[in-house]
Amino acid sequence: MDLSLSTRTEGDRTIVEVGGEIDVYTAPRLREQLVDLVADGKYHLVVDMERVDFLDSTGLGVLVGGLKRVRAHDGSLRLVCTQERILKIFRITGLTKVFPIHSSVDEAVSATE
Amino acid sequence: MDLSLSTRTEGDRTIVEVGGEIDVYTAPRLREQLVDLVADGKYHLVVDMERVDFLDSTGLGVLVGGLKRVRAHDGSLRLVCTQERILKIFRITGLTKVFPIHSSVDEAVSATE
Amino acid sequence: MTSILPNHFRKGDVATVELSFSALPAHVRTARLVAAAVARRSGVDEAVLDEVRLAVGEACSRAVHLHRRHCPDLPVTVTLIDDPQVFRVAVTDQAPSDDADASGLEDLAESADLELDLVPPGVGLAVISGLVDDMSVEQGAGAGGQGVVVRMSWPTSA
Amino acid sequence: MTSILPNHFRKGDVATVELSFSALPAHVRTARLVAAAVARRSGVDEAVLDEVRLAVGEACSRAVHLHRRHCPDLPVTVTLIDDPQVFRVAVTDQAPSDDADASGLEDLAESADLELDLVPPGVGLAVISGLVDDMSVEQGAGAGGQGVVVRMSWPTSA
Ligand SMILES: Nc1ncnc2c1ncn2[C@@H]1O[C@H](COP(=O)(O)OP(=O)(O)O)[C@@H](O)[C@H]1O
Ligand SMILES: Nc1ncnc2c1ncn2[C@@H]1O[C@H](COP(=O)(O)OP(=O)(O)O)[C@@H](O)[C@H]1O
Repeated sequence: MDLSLSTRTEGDRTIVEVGGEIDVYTAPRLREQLVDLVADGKYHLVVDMERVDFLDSTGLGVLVGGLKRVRAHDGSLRLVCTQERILKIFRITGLTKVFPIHSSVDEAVSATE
Repeated sequence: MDLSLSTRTEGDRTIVEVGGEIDVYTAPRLREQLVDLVADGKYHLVVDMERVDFLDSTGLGVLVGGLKRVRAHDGSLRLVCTQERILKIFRITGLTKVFPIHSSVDEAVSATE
Repeated sequence: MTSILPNHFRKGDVATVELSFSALPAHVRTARLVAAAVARRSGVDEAVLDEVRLAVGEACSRAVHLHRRHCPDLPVTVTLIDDPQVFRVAVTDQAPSDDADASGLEDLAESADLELDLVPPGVGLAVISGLVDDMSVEQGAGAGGQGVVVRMSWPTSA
Repeated sequence: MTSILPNHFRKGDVATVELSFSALPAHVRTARLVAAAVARRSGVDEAVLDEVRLAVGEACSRAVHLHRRHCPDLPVTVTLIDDPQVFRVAVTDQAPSDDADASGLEDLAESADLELDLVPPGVGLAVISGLVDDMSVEQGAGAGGQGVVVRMSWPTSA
């Protein structure tokens, strides 16, 4: 399955809803999206991964890159994910310590540093 | 997708409903089914191909084999098929001249030699 | 390791996939799956993908039958090439060709082998040539001049 | 034609599929598709197929990255072997290994290349070793001692 991307804003937060497969083939499109948002002055991102079917380390790289970019502007990048098989990848790579991971978009949007 | 097979009788006709893919991998199971029916004294077969998604020449071979077997007992083997892509295979191989092909099970069941 | 690229893997081709498999019917399905996936990505029209699947399947079924009879330990090879404007497939076997390859279709009902319900390998080739506008069969692709390469191509929009 | 079977294609293996592809990201998807299809037919548990898909994808993504940097004209090879009780995969590249392969995970957030958001290739290997109980990495599989073979296996019920 291919990658789907949609964005919306709630207050100062921008929610990026991602669906499908984030892999070596589609990750460049997610990267572009995140780069564009930051260039657009959106520094508080919530990436909703609930509809992601597949995530590999290339996808992780793009998320880490996004985190670095928003941090350069004192921003934040929060993830929404409850899927065990996706969470497992974050755990294996130690990224659960790097990303705040929430169980709903509401929780992520209302979270403060 | 895999092969599905079910049989039922109407009068002296036996209807074999085939679904999925009839190819080099699954054709042996269809062959076994037809051989068993003939061994069982069922000589008037209607093979309903409306739910077949894929048919290759191995599948054609099994149908031709079935036809030969029922003919050895003065029987018949009729096909039900309205799918253009499947009909095309019968046309390419000249088998439309060998098999009676009907557009419904009812039509096939009520057909006489 | 010696080169794993046979001759028809030409240099300069942009996107190329090669699949080789032992002569088992189950692998014909894998070959169909791969051919359809690569064809789709190469820009072959959706409506024609079924045709790609069927034609590649016929070529592989034929090769698997011949290998099982003559050389069960040798692999069958499928090469997929995404050239500009055209998607190319070559299915290569290493078996001596059967005379049956030449048999006509008219007498299919007579020639089918009742023991195994096998249609002559020529029927697979006839199905391919009935489906695919651009196809060719070349002799002598395998070691020692054995075997055949079935080549097919389809236009792409990409 | 020279033999298309590399060394790890051992004689006597029952059902074997080999895929080789040019170093393009799109082909990593093909490799995942093929690995999952062959694994399913080999009797790998349905619940583990996602793991096979991910692990094979990681190994292939790593190989494609390295090939694009060092040897874009050489193919990456995936070998799938359906041995009794066990399904084996070997992903072979022909590129010089990066030092980055050895890099730890702790500092992933620091080490990711901001230009391309590339994680070091070692992260892919770490994901594999976190997912797959039986995995190994051997050096020097390619011509001239270059490259690496990533081997993985899963039990089968068939
Ligand atoms: N990024 C990923 N994408 C897809 N599958 C993954 C990913 N990471 C891990 N998996 C694997 O998918 C398998 C299924 O995950 P899980 O949701 O626990 O299974 P199920 O829902 O089938 O019980 C697990 O073995 C897990 O390791
Ligand atoms: N046995 C077969 N199984 C699957 N597809 C086939 C088979 N035989 C032919 N096809 C091909 O499938 C393609 C789609 O067939 P068709 O039903 O006419 O298309 P669509 O429904 O997409 O308009 C055609 O190009 C046809 O040649």
